[in-house]
Amino acid sequence: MTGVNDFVVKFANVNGSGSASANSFFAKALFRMGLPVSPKNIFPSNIQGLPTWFEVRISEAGHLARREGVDIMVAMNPQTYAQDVEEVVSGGYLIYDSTREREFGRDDINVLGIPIARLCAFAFDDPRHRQLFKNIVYVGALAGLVGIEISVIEQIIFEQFKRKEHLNDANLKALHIGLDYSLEKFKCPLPLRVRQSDAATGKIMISGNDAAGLGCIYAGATVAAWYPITPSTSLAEAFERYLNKYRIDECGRKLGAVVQAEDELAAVGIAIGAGWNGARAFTATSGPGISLMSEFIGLAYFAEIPVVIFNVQRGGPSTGMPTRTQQSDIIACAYASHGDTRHVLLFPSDPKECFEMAAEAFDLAERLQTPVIVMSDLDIGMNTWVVDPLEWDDSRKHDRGKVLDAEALEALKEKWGRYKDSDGDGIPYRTIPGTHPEKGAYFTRGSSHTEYASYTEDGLVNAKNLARLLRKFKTAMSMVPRPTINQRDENSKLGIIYFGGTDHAVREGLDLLERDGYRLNALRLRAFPFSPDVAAFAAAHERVFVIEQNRDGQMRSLLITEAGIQAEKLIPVLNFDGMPLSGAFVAGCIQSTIETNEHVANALRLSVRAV
Amino acid sequence: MTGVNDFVVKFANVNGSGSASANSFFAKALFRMGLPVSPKNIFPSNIQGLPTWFEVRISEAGHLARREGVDIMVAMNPQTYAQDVEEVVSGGYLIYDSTREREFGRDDINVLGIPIARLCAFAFDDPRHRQLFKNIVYVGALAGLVGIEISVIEQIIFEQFKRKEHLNDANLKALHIGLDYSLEKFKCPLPLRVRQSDAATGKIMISGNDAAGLGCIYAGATVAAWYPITPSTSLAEAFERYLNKYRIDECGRKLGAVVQAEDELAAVGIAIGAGWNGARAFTATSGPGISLMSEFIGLAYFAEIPVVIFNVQRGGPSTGMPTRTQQSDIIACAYASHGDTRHVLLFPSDPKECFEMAAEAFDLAERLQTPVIVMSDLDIGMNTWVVDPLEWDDSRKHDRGKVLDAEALEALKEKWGRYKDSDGDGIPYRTIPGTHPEKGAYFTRGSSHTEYASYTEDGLVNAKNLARLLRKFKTAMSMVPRPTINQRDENSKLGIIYFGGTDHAVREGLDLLERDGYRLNALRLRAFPFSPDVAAFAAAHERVFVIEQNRDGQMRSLLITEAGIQAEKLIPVLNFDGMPLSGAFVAGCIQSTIETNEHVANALRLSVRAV
Amino acid sequence: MTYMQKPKIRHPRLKKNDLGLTRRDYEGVLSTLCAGCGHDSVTAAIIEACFELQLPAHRLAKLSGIGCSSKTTAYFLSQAHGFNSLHGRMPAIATGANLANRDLIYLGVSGDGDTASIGLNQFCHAVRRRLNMVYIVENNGTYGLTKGQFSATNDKNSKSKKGGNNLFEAMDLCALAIQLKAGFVARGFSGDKAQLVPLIKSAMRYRGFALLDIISPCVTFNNHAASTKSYDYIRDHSEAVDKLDFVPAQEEITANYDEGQTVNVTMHDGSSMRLHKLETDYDPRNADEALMHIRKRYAEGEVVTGLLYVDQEEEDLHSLIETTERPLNELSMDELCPGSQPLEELNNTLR
Amino acid sequence: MTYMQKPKIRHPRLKKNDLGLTRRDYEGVLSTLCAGCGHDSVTAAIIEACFELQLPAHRLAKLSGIGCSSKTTAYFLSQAHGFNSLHGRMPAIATGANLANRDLIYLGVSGDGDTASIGLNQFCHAVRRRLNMVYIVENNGTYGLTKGQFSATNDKNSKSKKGGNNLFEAMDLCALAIQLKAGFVARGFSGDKAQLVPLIKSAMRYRGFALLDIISPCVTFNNHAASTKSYDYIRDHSEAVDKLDFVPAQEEITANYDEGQTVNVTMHDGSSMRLHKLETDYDPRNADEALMHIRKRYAEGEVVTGLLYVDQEEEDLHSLIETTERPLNELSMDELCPGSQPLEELNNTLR
Ligand SMILES: Cc1ncc(C[n+]2csc(CCOP(=O)(O)OP(=O)(O)O)c2C)c(N)n1
Ligand SMILES: Cc1ncc(C[n+]2csc(CCOP(=O)(O)OP(=O)(O)O)c2C)c(N)n1
Ligand code: SF4
Ligand code: SF4
Ligand SMILES: [Mg+2]
Ligand SMILES: [Mg+2]
Repeated sequence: MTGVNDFVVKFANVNGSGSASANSFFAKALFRMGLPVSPKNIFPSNIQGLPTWFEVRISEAGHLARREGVDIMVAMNPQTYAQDVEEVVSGGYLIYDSTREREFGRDDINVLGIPIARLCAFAFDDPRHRQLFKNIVYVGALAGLVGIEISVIEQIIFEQFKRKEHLNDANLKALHIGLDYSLEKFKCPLPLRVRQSDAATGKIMISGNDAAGLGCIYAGATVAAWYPITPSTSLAEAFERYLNKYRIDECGRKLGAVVQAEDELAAVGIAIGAGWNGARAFTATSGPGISLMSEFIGLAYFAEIPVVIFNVQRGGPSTGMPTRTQQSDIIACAYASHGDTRHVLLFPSDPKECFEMAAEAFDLAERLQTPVIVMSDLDIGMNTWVVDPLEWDDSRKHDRGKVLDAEALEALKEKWGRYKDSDGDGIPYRTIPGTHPEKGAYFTRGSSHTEYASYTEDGLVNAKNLARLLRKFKTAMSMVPRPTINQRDENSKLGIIYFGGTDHAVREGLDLLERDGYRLNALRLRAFPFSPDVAAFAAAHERVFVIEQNRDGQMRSLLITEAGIQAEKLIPVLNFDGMPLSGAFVAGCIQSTIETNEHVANALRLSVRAV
Repeated sequence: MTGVNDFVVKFANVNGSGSASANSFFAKALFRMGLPVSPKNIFPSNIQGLPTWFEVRISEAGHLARREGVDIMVAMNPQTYAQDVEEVVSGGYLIYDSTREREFGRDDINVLGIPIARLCAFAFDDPRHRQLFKNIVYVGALAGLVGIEISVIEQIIFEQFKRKEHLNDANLKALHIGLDYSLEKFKCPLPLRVRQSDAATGKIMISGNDAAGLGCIYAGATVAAWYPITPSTSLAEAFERYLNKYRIDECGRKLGAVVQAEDELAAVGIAIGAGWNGARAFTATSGPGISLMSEFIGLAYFAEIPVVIFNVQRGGPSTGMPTRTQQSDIIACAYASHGDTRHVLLFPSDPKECFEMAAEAFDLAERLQTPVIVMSDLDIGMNTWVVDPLEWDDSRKHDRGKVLDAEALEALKEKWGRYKDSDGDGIPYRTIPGTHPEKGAYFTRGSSHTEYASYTEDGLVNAKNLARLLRKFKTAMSMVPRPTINQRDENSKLGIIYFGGTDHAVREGLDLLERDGYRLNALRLRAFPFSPDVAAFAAAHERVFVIEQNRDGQMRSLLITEAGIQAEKLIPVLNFDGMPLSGAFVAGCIQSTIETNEHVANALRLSVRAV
Repeated sequence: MTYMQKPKIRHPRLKKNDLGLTRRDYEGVLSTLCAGCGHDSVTAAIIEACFELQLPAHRLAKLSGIGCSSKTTAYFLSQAHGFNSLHGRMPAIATGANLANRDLIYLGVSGDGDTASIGLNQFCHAVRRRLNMVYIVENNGTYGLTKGQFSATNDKNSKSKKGGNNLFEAMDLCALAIQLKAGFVARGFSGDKAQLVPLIKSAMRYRGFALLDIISPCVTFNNHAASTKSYDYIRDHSEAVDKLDFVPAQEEITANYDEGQTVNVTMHDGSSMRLHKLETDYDPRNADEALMHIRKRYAEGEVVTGLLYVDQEEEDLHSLIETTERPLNELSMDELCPGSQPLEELNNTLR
Repeated sequence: MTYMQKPKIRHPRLKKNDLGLTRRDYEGVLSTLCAGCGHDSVTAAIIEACFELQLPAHRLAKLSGIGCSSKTTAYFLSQAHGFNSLHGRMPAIATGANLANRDLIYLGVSGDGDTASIGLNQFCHAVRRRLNMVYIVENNGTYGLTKGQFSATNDKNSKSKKGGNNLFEAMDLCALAIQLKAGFVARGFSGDKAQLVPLIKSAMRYRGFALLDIISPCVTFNNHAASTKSYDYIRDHSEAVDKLDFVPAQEEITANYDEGQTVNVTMHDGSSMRLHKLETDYDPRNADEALMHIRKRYAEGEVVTGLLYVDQEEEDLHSLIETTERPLNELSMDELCPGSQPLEELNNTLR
């Protein structure tokens, strides 16, 4: 437990009770006070009546990863009292609805009872209001306890309900009931409290799915086809919202189409059909959807059709843990479909990068004429993150890749071949249906074909085409976003390779390790195929920890086979319990390996000697 | 080109012309003369009117791999004359229908014109007969040319048409027209000829799909669900045929069910439903089907339901080359479905092993309660192979694995948990619906679950279950068929790892290499996960060639990541033109690597020194 | 968290059926659906039907796909094996299970998303194969579990909780099933137990494919009718909090009405739908008339309930493909494996 | 081997349409189907229809799944882009393509396996979305390309070439499409060009989903009718050679008959089917009647051909979802990308 502007609050609720909104008011208020916050919604796979949690870490230092241990627990769900109480750190606080008082059996924590139900029963008549405003009451109480300026919350409530005055009033009433109660009954503020800061000034709060949906708008995507599945649903929904906001023509009609397909097979097929026909098109899904899409992904690979797929990963395998996070579809996506296939993957680390990579993905898909899969996850996609504001460079050109329009077709001297490698980069030129009355028509198919797109059963011709696809994949290496490298110590022989939403956890882990005297360098992968930087980084280190949120070390396997890194060098650090990673986990795993694994210890000695 | 009992005959035809049967009579006749033959049908993906080839290698020495270069070409398709003529080795023979005479522009081969169409026009009235019996005429001519005992072919024809005398007579007539013509016009037999042998005595001729379908019958499979797809169709059809033959009850009803499903998703789902309900069940498919099945395969993995899947591989990716062979679904099958999954794969090398592994697969699937995928391919599955007779040990017990029946449930002392690892091998006990009125009912699901099969969103409980599945996979290592090792030289530091239908090619390649002074050891993988023998073999060699029929060296990747073999050690030898492999290809690739790759040369030197 | 088993306290006064079982014995784990969800009413009706049928629970297998509706198989018949499979794939599992053991009763529960979208193909082909099962669609016109998208059975022009307008025509699963020659086709309403329980019982007794399309309102994302009434408490609130995260507990919607009558049923969001119960003299043996009846009433804005069609020729998949009368999963390996002798003979034919 | 382009020799005498194009200009590469295959007749009818419609070929997109039928898109309109997609997945491709550019004509060709089995779900939903396309099913009641398994449109009790008996009821795609509210539903016969060409032309002019279910006999695995006549040349032979590898060249089966008439069409295997052509005074605007007509005739063993149903309200997916009138694939990135200014504003709302 820490002190000012640095602690963790957790809310234990029942879902469907309206808590999510109230809890987000709380997080938003802290953010408005200039504090980096990282709200994590831990929700069940149902609609109403089951336990749900909302964790908010406040960290002026900007650590946005989860931190284990709860400083203030708002325990609103008697069903989970036992486990909730246990999570509170020694010296921490437990807030509960003391309308029915009870004991929690821990002397080392401070229990603050607030008779929330009773307060609501006095204040509201409508039984639904009594229920709903309990959430706002505890937010009010918390405001008093941790010292949030009440006007900040009032403003947030006002913005929410501006069109509905009666609700605004009721919310404010509830807020003050809680505030007044805490100010009156407890010594406010607690040692765990907040103070206005400028650590988050200028930043924004947004979820990855929201940002990715917006990124698709900015990328000029016009066709989205999807099938509902947690945690990707809100990405397609965001795209549709922004489409309605930014893309309505003079007649009130949309510059874009969104189709809720009958299933994932259709969803990706629609996107591929649109991509073939010259629209930027995408689908968004999650694990089971990827499995269902894999036949079509293979077609798009082989017929060379641009399409963008967002895989907002959740806990696998099978239906798995639909409301928990994992990075466990790496292999399934890198090699989706039967036969020899390889796909371009992008790994955003936060909502801002979701926005950027969404935009990037369409350029890549069209340049490379192949599926590009953006590997987000539940934590990035559905949680709200504090990030730098989104940026768009108006001078940026959308790169549509090698498309021959009517003029270019007219100007062509040599015979055009849809699958001919004229430039040596493995990327052929394509044409869009309807372009030219006589030139450029070709026949697209998933069966083996010649350079001129005719059907062939000549195995050597086909093998040559397959080899060109490999060449194209090699070209991709230099086109995809390069990794970012966090070089903390030139002499260190220990490194970390990681990717995606664990960025904050790894960075905090690095800090913790450095505090304990271990300095490691880190490389964050941003794409597959791997840029040569990755192998170089590995070569520069004796031992490299590969941090990933899956059971099988899937990225590590890819690094071994695709970046050619020796297996012994790569030490897996695996987490697959479905929760966002914490810095302590990273540091802990690495430190214990250093202390127990002689090779790692040797590498460490080498680093030290080098200093 | 070689001589007696050792040459290659190739037939170039148009499909739908009835040639396949005639050609197979030819191959069968040679087999009946005691000769190992390896017929390869090279057919187009259509029904009528396109070029098709049939290659027969005759090898008294028992080399059943393809051999490149044709000694006798029966060129019946003017469309492909050019390429067919080119394939004939110098000194070889070209037989063609000289009704319309023509030049072929090669002086180094012997052109034998037979006016086949004219002969048929004289002999038959019905225009269809004139067409159809052309095939038999050239078989008759060939019989004369290479010295097949005509009674052998007559017998084969008789067996075919015994119920249809008019056809028998017409066939015999055509046969003798050809025979007489060749005996009269040519100097028979040619130097390329056959002699009665006992090299194939006792053997049988069967295709892999036929043998696998029969294996399922012997394994006691009762439910088959499938969707037509080349080259797997004939497996399901064989099962149905044998079902009707061997499994009819007193009332004429079947002890088994075959369902042609609406698609592959349904097909595998039906098999899984039946497996869950205690029947031995399977499906058979090929690449695209595997992609479509992958969501369900993940379910069966996670819910731990036994199911057997035959993947008769064809040329990928996507629709690819449906009538050509490849081994390119290794990765797609080993890791089918999203999330952390790993599947048991079996790799039969010929029809006999298809039979055996089909039977084995059901035991494994039930012992391990997981999908088992039998990785056959078009060459093994659809071509007819000369193999040792099929054997069945009547004392063999079908191993149904850990199933609790009503008695066992009654006898249970501790609380039974469907996903509890009572034995430490990772394999839990299951029950079959309907077994007991009060005990053993549980809820199967693809979502995360406890040891007692209840739904859980507790990430640690789920992680524990996932870890158990890894333990189970480790158990599988010791249950699956072990590799076979061909230890040619204890001191050799060069090895080969391979699998599946390339067995004959590799063995012939080894012979060729040995002839040239290179002695290599070879290991044939028979299953994934890899038995420890595999890593041991790699450890015992400096460099190991990994021979596979795909572009990406998929098995090599698995060997690196799953058997922990160093990448540098494994040298890919890849073939992906869709044709069965030849020994010369194997030997050629390896020899040229030895001559150009210094590491390999070093390894060779090491081996020599050791001697 | 782990779902709890309901406490099995046996009230001595609870009525027992001939097997000595009470209604309690036909229950499952506690429902985790929203209070008032129509699906829970269907669960109750299933329990009642099984109780009245005196069913030995373990002789029934419960199958489902994915969705709120598909979860319900956990909420009844704890003593029966259950299989909560994949979204839209229950029919395949049911087909396989049924092939393996023709002697159990197969009860599938699905949703309208699960059946009419992702699962439509398997649904249609299970009908066509005359699979012997009871197929219940808990039809709420929405994707409950994924929070309220329109399903293919949703009426054109109805509004979703998020304000969107459904642009597509509703798919009528009963009409579709009749067209595909289902054996038994009925429609019920979750709140009308008097009609529902007998329908379930008849469906369970039917040999062949029995479809029960049950209108089952979703209290949270309910959007059955095209009503756009102005006062709408829930919608107002949920928009207000900007997350669809407040689900007030609702009462189950019920409707008791007589044969031949039409009633207006008011949904939780204030909208309404018109149910018409088939006349007592309706003859369900004529497929043409059943189809026309559904279509005509639909054109008048009414949804017909009751036993719409029944094919008295009770053929099922097993009789069609002529499998043995005994369950395949009970055949011994000795019976199934031909043994070495026939293999010898077969080898001979391959020479 | 690579398929050959037909030699483009322009006969000066060939009739030209107003675009100055001859029928030859509407051809594609050489067909690789069996001689006499009904699908080739359909191809010819499509060519004729496009010629008569004076279609600029490049403004049409040809889409298909996998199967003999699906191959035919290569055999007409070389100047049009073609997409031979995946088995059963043409409707999805068509949907995406159509969304990307509403101005082209989308002509999909599928088979009965491709549509009624693996592709049934996508087919039904394309209908429901009123996708503006012509959807042709070349319906031969069999899986031609995979050598003669029964398809779901095959009549119950017909026999396959390998001797098996079809045990399941035939699916009537026209009835299904009407039930799902398709806009335009017609049935034709490959051998009846006089009827077929006008049907194709009308379908192409229709805005919305237009289904053309075309009976198209397979010469190799034909098994349309339940006939079990004793003398059967082909079957006899093919059994005889024990591989289905002899496909004698056949004549195309044709049928010319008048409105209101019923004819017996003899198939290649000697079996027959009864076609009934709609009366001239048949009014195709009533869905109920169309359905009943199909069902009644079917009960009498007849297959009705002609324009069965047309919904005069020509709505399509674009009008329903209100996309802009311009093709989406022609919008410039400037129009599509809101630019930095709105992003600034959006950032502000996220603070
Ligand atoms: C392959 C796949 N796609 C999507 C989902 C997500 N999903 C879960 S339930 C559901 C819809 C449920 O709707 P319905 O069947 O109508 O059931 P309800 O919840 O309305 O009872 C969806 C789309 C999934 N589980 N699997
Ligand atoms: C996913 C998948 N499954 C199976 C196949 C194999 N296959 C190719 S064509 C075909 C059936 C074709 O039947 P139909 O659509 O009726 O066309 P026809 O050949 O009769 O014209 C099948 C099953 C495939 N290509 N892809
Ligand atoms: S969301 Fe709707 S369908 Fe799901 S449990 Fe709640 S009320 Fe029922
Ligand atoms: S197999 Fe049948 S459908 Fe296929 S091309 Fe031949 S005749 Fe036509
Ligand atoms: Mg629903
Ligand atoms: Mg067909």
